[in-house]
This record gives sequence, structure tokens and C-alpha cells, in this order.
Amino acid sequence: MNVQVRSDPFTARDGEIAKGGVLLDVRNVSLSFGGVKAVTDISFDVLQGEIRAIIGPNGAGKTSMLNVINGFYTPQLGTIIFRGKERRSMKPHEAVGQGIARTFQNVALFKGMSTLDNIMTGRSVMMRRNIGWQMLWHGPALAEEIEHRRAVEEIIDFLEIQHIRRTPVGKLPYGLQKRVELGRALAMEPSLLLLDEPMAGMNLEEKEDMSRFILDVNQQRGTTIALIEHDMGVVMDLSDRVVVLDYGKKIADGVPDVVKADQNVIDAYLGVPH
Amino acid sequence: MEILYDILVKPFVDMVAAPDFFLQVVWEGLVSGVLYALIALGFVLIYKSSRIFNFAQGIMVVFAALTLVGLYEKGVPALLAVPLTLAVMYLLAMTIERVVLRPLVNQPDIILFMATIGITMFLIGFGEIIFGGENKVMITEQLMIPTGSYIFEPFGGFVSIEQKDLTAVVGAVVLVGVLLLFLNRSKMGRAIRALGDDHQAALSVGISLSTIWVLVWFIAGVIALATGIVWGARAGVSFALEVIAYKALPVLMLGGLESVLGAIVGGLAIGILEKLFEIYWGQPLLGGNTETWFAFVFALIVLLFRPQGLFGERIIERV
Amino acid sequence: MLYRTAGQFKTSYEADFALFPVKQDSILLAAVLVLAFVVFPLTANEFAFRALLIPVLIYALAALGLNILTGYAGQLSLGTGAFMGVGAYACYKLITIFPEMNLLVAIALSGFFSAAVGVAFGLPSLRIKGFYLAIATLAAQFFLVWLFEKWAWLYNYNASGAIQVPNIDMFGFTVAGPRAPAITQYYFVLIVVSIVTFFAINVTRGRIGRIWKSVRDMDIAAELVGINLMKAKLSAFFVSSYVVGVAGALFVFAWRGAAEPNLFDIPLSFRVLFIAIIGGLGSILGNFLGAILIVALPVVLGFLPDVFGVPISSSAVEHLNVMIIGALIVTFLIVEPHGLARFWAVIREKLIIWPFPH
Amino acid sequence: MKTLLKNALMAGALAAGTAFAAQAAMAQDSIYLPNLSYRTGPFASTGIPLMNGQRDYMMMLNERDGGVNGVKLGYDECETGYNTEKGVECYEKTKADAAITQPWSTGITLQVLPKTNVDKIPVLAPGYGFSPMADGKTFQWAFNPPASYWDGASMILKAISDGNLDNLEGKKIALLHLDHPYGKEPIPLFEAMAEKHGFTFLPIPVGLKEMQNQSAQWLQIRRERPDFVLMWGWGAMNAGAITEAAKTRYPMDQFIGIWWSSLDSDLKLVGEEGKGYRAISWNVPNSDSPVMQDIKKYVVDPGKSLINQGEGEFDWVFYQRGVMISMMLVEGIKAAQEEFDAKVPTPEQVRWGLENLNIDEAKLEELGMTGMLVPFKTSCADHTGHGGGWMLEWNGSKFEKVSDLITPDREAIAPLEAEKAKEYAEANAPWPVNDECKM
Repeated sequence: MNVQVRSDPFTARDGEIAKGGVLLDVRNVSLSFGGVKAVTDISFDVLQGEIRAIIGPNGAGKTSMLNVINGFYTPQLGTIIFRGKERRSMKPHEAVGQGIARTFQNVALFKGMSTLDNIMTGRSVMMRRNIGWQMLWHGPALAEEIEHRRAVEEIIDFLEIQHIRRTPVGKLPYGLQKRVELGRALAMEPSLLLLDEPMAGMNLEEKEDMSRFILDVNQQRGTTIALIEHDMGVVMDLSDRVVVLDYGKKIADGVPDVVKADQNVIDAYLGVPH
Repeated sequence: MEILYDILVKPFVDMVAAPDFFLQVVWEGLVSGVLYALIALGFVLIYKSSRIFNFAQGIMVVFAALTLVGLYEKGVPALLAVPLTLAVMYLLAMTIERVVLRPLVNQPDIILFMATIGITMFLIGFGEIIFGGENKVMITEQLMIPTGSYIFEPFGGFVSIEQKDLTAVVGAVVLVGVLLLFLNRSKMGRAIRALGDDHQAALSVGISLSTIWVLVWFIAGVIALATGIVWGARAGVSFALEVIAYKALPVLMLGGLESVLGAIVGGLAIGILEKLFEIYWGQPLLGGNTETWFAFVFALIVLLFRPQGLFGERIIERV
Repeated sequence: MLYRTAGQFKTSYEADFALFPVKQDSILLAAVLVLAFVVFPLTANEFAFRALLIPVLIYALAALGLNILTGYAGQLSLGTGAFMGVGAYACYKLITIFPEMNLLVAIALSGFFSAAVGVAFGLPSLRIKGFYLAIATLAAQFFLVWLFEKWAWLYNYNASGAIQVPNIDMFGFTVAGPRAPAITQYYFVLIVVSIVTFFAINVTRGRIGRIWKSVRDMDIAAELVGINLMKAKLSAFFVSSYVVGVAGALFVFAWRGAAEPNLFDIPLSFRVLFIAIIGGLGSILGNFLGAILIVALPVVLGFLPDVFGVPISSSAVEHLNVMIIGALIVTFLIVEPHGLARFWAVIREKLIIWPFPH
Repeated sequence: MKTLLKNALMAGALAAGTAFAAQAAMAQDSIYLPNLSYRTGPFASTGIPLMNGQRDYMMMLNERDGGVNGVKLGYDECETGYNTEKGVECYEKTKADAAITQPWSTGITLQVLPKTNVDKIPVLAPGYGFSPMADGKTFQWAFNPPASYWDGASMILKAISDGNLDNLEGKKIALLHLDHPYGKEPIPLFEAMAEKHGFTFLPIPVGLKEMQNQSAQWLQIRRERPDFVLMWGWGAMNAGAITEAAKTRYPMDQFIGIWWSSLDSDLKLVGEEGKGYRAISWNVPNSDSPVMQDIKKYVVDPGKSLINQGEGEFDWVFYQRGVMISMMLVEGIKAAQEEFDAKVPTPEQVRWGLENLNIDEAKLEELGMTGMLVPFKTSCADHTGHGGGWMLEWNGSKFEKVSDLITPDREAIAPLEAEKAKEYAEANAPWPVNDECKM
């Protein structure tokens, strides 16, 4: 049973894009649910190797935007170009196949499984031994399991969660759950990592840890990151460029210092009526 | 080609050729449908207020009917036996709440569902010890339910309508009406509906959860007794009656687990359709007895197109 | 002290992936296997084989199949009985059409028939969830049992509508049919169940098992980490129905000897579901513990009045039996909703740290 | 609370383990006669009076005569709920000590049948089971006296055709039957007879879940307008059918049941409306007969019986049929005791006894059962006896005998029996056949 068909998970992301090239291009995307507009005519891009932040007040359409990018929602209008390839609609698991991984606003871990197993599910896509070998366990299936276990252990070390390896994630505190979820996304070895409020509900110390992890991922692994975050301080420190949404529309786009000074952005955050 | 004719044309020709018979089939289906709807209603009430898929509704029907008949056999006058049976059903509701529901609060749905199967088995054993396994006669006449039948003679044929079936239909309509009034007008009723929408909100207005659960299970018990009386009047009271509980399940699928209206419409639709299918397609083409599965397969097909059922609310998935 | 894990270190991932990383567990398993393969056959009488040992194994296998679907992949099914029926009828047809076929081969093949039917009835799971799906599986339950009644070809046009297992020899032993000795049938069942259980353990702890569990815990999130929900759910239906089908074939061929359609009706489905739940969803061991409890309990209860010399009629015993099982189910759900397997896990934890309280 | 319950569960598991070791041993001066009874489940209403009759006759003999020839009758019930699985379990549980097995359901009989060849225990299935069991050479261990279902079918056809089946030509006969091995049993015979005598045969199955709600079946009957409706019904199905028949205004005098569809309490549901309904039966109740009076004296009056006296169960056809069934078994044992001069005959000896039953008028008179059972005689080749039966008619409050003895058309049935018995043996090869029997 091959869950994901891909020629070779480790190299073939057809056409590596040089640092600074356009990895993802969102063009004129609109999305609505039964007449309620979530996102209207939004365009922006994400460059290879950068940390891109999407910010905006509650209900601005940020999460919907991420959902569009990883294929959970299909926009009514507009196109998404990832790695130079245009797509209209796709299934989420296909987006993963192309190298897009994400975390969720409300932690979406598999609560009944251990930390190790949760992160291992991130590797499912890359594991390909069929059920015949799995039934026997020994031989190729075991070799494959060990190979991926190594990769996962590296992530566990990186995130400093060795001590909770065998703990069911349902029993972990919120901050650690967020970390495990990041680990699962990393296990997918994405070229674009989407983080939906990675620091929501954390205390200062946890936020600092998480920021460090995000920067390390970006710098050591060269992973491109798009993140949604409410904490302005964090956003401005971490990100290379920021796009601001309000009521489903883009109101600003640029480097943090420019965006910070933008009058529209200030109005939106202060709640000036339209 | 002949098979296509048999499937697509002949049944309708038959319907038109013997309209009195067709009417009789529809009537019989309607009566079964009313009973399915009643049982489904018991399910819906409990599900709405406590998220419990109460498999025990079927055995509650048997239990209520047996208690009624058992009390009468012990010499209690019929009209006194009814309130006494209701008291027993209240006691049952209280016991179930205290012994089973309260310790299981906040457990996953499947656990609660299994618990109701456990209750079912317990009540089967318990009931057989107390009442014995014999077939019993429903005390139809003593309850002043008419037993004759009306014969209509349209289109040169005849349609026979049993008075007790008619009573069942009328009684069900009245029962549903009272229930809706109660749910919409009384304070308690509104509390039940609020609980269905949001546990926290309901609790915050100061309604005790256990009071409501006892009440809801008791109402389900009242419905069970009504179902037991009308169904028992048709075919006697025995534990074999328990299997009709299964028939309520496709009704729920069709109508949506939380919709009172859905239970009624779904019940009637399934009652009539399964009878028509059995008579005009099942018996001539498939060797009969299709009523065992028709309702399920029909509901399944509908569900493939409307996963939330006919009256359920549309589910929007979000992350 | 008996169950001390301290000092047992793993130096390689292979060692960590061993079936039982803790030495005492392997010893315990060895003991159970010795009991099953050597001690029971030497001591059990025919009644013990036919009323306890064989049914426990077969029911455990059926529950294992259901557990893969419900406990691992999170898809509640109430149609297990009918899928067992598909396996049994498929095996019957294979054996009567090809009388030379080895029974093991026939049983292995008949699993594929129930797997195919399982996948067909699993298709709605792509759109229907939770209780709606559970009710939908009842469609399979009632339709298939009806089909077993009506499709005379399935039972070779026997007047009674029942299927009867002929005597079947394998490697010089009679393994099925009225002449088969109970001990041979026991070994036959034990071997099949051991093999399937071994496979099931491996599948559920590897990649496929993780995929199923992720679908169970949160299907949307599973989809968003790249899992193809359709393949994941249908593969669970396939594997589960396969195991259930094999259990059904064993049920009739290695135990009952004959079957009529309503044998596979809803009470059988519920019985298997009880075993899976009381044993523990999402556990392999639990199926065996659950089967021991549910199969043995009525037998033991049936003996109790005699043992204590209580004059009670056998029908009253039966009534009490039903009551006790019902009460037991409720009690178990209250005390340990995760089943006997969790019960054992707790005891094991206690043993590991024994004699210290924490 | 939780810990307490957990401890209790563990203790329970321990107790269960130790209890399993014990098994009831039988004393030497009694013969163990288990009965796979069903006093529970959807068929309990028909099972209970039969079981009561069986039990009370044996009890009466134990009380009055101290058993048979000094040996107590160890009557024992094992509850099956008419469930085949439980039935087989009961068979396995009881077979070690049993002199007989009484499976009480066609489904259980079919399961047990091949096993008895190996276990060497006779099966007594009076008036039920597999009709070709009459062929004693093939079915050495199975007995279904005094008449099989095919005999019953033939008798009913005889009765409705005034003795000449050709009168049925062009008529339509519906068989309302339980969709279960039992209900399907007579179909091959009806099909053969329909072909031979030119009537239309229409089987109408009633599913186990549909027993109480037969409106679809009766709508079919209303549409098809059969000249006769015959019923192979059981448990809750009988009452359901008779109620629906009354409702559909189907003429009761054209509605005839097999002997298992003659339960008094089923008919009491409809009372007057069921007047004219008939059922073939090989026994007729007679509460004033010496045997029933003895049962009353030794069992019922001392309060040892389980019967429901308020309902008048003592007078029911089924209760007294249970008495007849126990009598056949006891006569088999007596024959075995005399032939082998054994106090407690072995199962093989009981088999011989059942093969050499001769229940004639004189015997019935001696037992105080004159006119209560059709006379019959078994042999090694004939395990049924084919005694025939009488028509009983419901008069609004009880069943009355309304015909002389009707006998089955053996010439028509015997070849079919031989054919099916042979088929069965071939399908279950290697099947042992009694070659010693030269009859």
C-alpha cells in the first residue's frame, strides 16, 4: 500500500530553486463559503529561503490563506504557482507530496500516539515498503523503519524532546505539543513550511525557544517558512518580509520596518472603521 | 429487455391496475412508518440532549409493554396500570442516569453506545426473569382501544383499515404534538434544546444536567410505552419485539440524528417505501423479505449524496 | 522485582524494535505459547476444546480483524458477523468446487472475498463518519445475511439452506468435518491464529499502523500530513475484512461444522464488538483477553449452579447470564473504558516498580 | 469505588478459573437425559409448554414408579434460546454422559447430525429435523417419530383435496414459512407434488425479524389469492400470521398449519376470529386421561410443575405433546433395558430401543394415553414410523379433533427420502451406512 507515489522522496523536487527565487506565487486568489467572502483577490509571493509572515487582525483570512496554499480549500478564483507550476485544485496529501508541510493553530496531533509515532507519521509519505514486507517486519521493512527512525531521532534531538519520546502526546503540556507538531512537519522535509500561530498560548520562555527553532530550521536546513503570528514583536524580529491582511484583503506587503509604519496597517490593528 | 420491463414498468402498471391494493400497501407502510418514527423519536431526544446513541430504546419498548401487561395480569386495573408503568419507567430512567450515565460523563461516543448495549442485555435478562419468555396479549380492549376495522370500497376493491392502527396513528400525532409543545414552550423543554446546542451554555443558565437526563430518558420511556402499546396491539408482546429497534436506525440516518422533524418524516418515508419496494419489486423479482435491508440500503444511498441526512445540519470542515 | 526493566539498555534500533524490548515480556509470551501449544492439548478434554479453547481463538481472531478497523483506523463497524459469513461461504464454495484444494489455501483465499466485499461497503466511509457510518455498516449486515438466504448457489441448493462442512484431510490429518478430532482442529486454528496475529502485530506497529492510527485520531490532520485518506480507510477495510473473513471460515470449518445464514446475523457482530471493546480498542492482546472473558464466562456461569449445588433451572441461568454480561459490559466501561489490555498494562507498570509504590 | 470494583473483577476472574475444573458427575442409578431446551428468546413461547410437558412426564414417572425399572430419569435442560451456536455448545457439554440428545431445532439437528456418527449418541427429534432422517440405514443415529415434515405436508395436501391430490389441479397453494432450515424443510416435497398433481406452489418466506410484522407477506397473499395457505410457523410467527389472516379477511378454513403451529396461546390472541383455523397434529390433548391425571396428581398439584395454570397450560396441545415426546424416549429406554438386560442402558443400547419402538393402541392404553398419539412402529430402516395425524380445529377457545386418522402418502414420499438421504451421504462422504439392516 503506497500512500504516496513519488519517484524519489529525497532528491526529486523537480527543479530546485536558487535562494531568492520565487518558490510560491499566489495570484488574485478569492475564496468564499456560501457567499461569505473569506479571502478576496489576494496576491503575494514567497521567496526561496526566506521567512514570510502573514499577519492581520482576527478574521482577516490568514488561516484560510494557509488552507488554500496547502490544498485544503480550493479557491473560486485565482491561481497558485508552486515551483513554477500552476495548479487549480489539489488534495492536501498531494500538496505534501510537492513539499508543503504545516502546523495548525489548534494543535492537530494524533493524541493517542506517542511523540515518536507522531513524528514518524511525517515520514509516511516517504516510506514505501508494501504490506507484504510490513507483515514480516524483518528485512527491507525493518531497514526502512530504521532509516527513518534515524532521521526522526535527529529531529527529536534538534527540538530537545528526547525525554518525551514515548509519551502519548495527549498527555503533554501545550507548549511541548506545539514543538512535537513542528517536529512532525519537519519530518516531512518540506521545502515550504507553513506555521499557523506557532507561539499562540506560550509563555515568554517557550516563545524564545520556539523562535530559536524556527530560525534554526530556516538557517541550518534552508527551509522556506511562511508563518502566521499575532505577537508583533516576534513577527518583526523573525521575518524577512510581511504581508498584512484585513477583512480578507491585502492591505500591505513589504519588509517589517515598512509595514510597521504603514497607515493602513495601523488603522486595521487599531480598529478604525472602513 | 424483459428484466428492464419488470423493473421499470411492470410495478407501476400493477399499481395502477389495482389501486385499492396500492392504497392498502401505502396504509400498511404508513402504520409501520409511524412506529418507526416513534422509536426514532426516542433516539433523537436522547441523542440531542446527551450525545448518547441509545441502543436500548428497543428493549425499553418491550420492557414498558411487558410491565403494563404484567401489572394488569397481577390484577391492577388497566387504567391504573398505565400510570404505574410510567412510574416504573421513571424509576428506570433514574437508575440508568445514576448507575450508568453519571459515571460515564465525558467518555467517547462509542463507549456510551456500548454501555446502552449493555443496558439492553441487562434488561433482556432481567425482563425474562420477571415476566417470563411467553408471548403476552396486549390489553387492547381494557385500554379502550377500538379493535374493529373500517372497510372502504374504492375502485371496486376494498381497503381495510384497522381501528387500532388508526388509533396508533392518531395517538402518535397527538404524542408528537404534545412533545413539540413541551420542547418549545416549557422552561424544561427549552433547557433540553439548549443542552442539545451547547452543554456549557445550558449549564451556565443553571440547569442541572442530571435532572435533564432523567427527564429525557423518562420521556423516551413514555414514547417507548406508547410504541409498545400500539405495536403490541398488532402482534402481541414478546421479546421478539426488540428487533424493531433496528428499523429506527436507518430512519435516523435519513432524518439526521438530531432532528425531531427528520425522525418523523424519515420514519414515514421508510415505512411506506420499504413496503412498496417489497410488494412491487422485492417479492416478484428478488424472492421477498427485502424489508430486512431495504431501509438501510436506501438510507445509505441517500447519505452518499447528503452525508448529514435529510434534515441534519451541513458540516463545514475546518482546521 | 520480578518485572525489573532497569539495566536492560538498547544499543541499536533493531533491539529497540524487537517485539518485546523488555525481557520479562518475552518470557511471559514464551510461557503462554508453551501453554497453548503443549500444556492445553495434553490436559484439555473434548468439551474444553470445543466450548472454550477453539472458540476463544476464533473469536479473538474475529475481534482482531474488527479491532484493526475500529481500534486502529477508527471506523466503527457493526457488520462483522456478515463479513465472517462472506469468508465462510467463500470457503465453502471453494472447497466444494475444488475438493482437492488444501484447506489452508482455501481459507487464505476466502479472506480475499470478504476483503473485497469489505472494501465495497467501506466506500461510504469516505463520505460518512461516526455513527452514520456505523449504521451504514448495518446495511452490509442485513443485506449480506439476506443474500446468504436467497442466493441458493451459495449453499449448493441444499434444501435446508444450510452449509455442511465435509470431512477434509490435510497432510494425513482430518482437520475439518464431523470426523475431525477436536485436538487436530485446535492445532489447526492455533497455527492460523498465531500466524495472522504475528502479521497483524507487525502491520499495526509499522508505517501502515501509524497511518491508520493517525486517521483515527484526527483524519483532517492526517490528510494534511500527506496521508491519502481514501487509501488509508480502504486499506483498513481491506485488511480488517480479510482477517474477519479468515475468522469466519475458521468459525465454520474448524469449529461449527455447519452453518445457516442467520448464524451470521447481528448478535454475532455485537459479540465480536464486545470482545474488541472489553479487550481494548487499539490493542492486539486485548482481543485475546476479551475473547477469554466473553466466551468463557457463560460456560463457567453455566457450571456454577452445579458446583455449588444450587437448584436453578438452566433457563434461569441463561437469563442471569445475559444480565450478568450486560452488567459486566457497563461495569467495564465505567471502570476501565480502555479495556482489559489497559488493565494488564497497569498491572505490568505496577510490577515493574514493585515493591515501591511509585 | 473504582479500586473496589477492580479488585472485585480480579477476584471474580480467579474464582471463575477454579470453578471450571469441576464437572457434574452422574450417579449410577440414574440415566442422564439432557434436553436442549429453549425457554428464552423469540421462540420461548412455543418452547416453554413443550419443555414443561417433557419435564413433567419424567418427573411423574420418578415420583410414581421411582423411574423406569428402578432407574431414575435424570432429566436435565440445557438452555439454547433456539440459537444454533448455543445448541452445539450444549451438545458438547452434555454428550459425555448423555444417553440421548434432543436438539429441539432443525438448525441444531443439522449441526449435530454428523457428529453423532462419531460420538455414537442417538438424536431424538420427534416431528422435526430433517425429513430424510426416516432412512435409518443412512441416518443410523437420528430418530424423528412419529411423522416427518414431509409426512405432514402430504397429510395436509390429502386433507384439503378430500383424499385425492388430483383435485388440486389448477389450484394455488401458498406456503407461509419461517425463513430458516425448519421452514424450508417441506419445500422439496411440495415442489415435487405440485409438479405431479398440477397445482401452483408459492413459498412465502417470513424472516426472523419479520415474524411480528407480516403485513408484506399478507399483502402478497391478498394479491396472489391462493386457494390455501399452509403454515410452517414457529414462535412469535404463528401469532403474527393468525392476526394478519384475520385482518386480511383470509378465510380461516383455507388456512392450515403444521403441528408446530397449533399453540393454544397463539390462537388465544385472536380468539373468535381464529375460528376455523386448522392444524395437522400427531397428538390430541386429553386432560382426563389416566396419564394426565397422574401428572396432575404427582407433579402439578404438589406444585412441582413449572406450568402456567392461570393460562390453562395443562390442557394445551403443546404441553401434552411434550408428555408424548418424553413417553417415546422412555419407551425406547425400556426396550433397551429389556433387550440388553441393562439397568442403565448405554447410548448404543438406547439407539436399539428407539429403533424397536412399537407404540400401538394396546401400548397406548397400557400407558393411559388412549387416542392421544398416533400409533406407530419403528425399525432399523424406518426411524420415523410415519404414524400419520389428525386435523385439529380451533373453535374459538381451544383445539378440537375434527378428522379421522390421516396417513401420509408414503409411496410418493419414500423415493424422495431415499434420494435426498443418498445426496446427503454423498455430500458428506465418507458417511457410515448401516449395512447390517436388511429391511
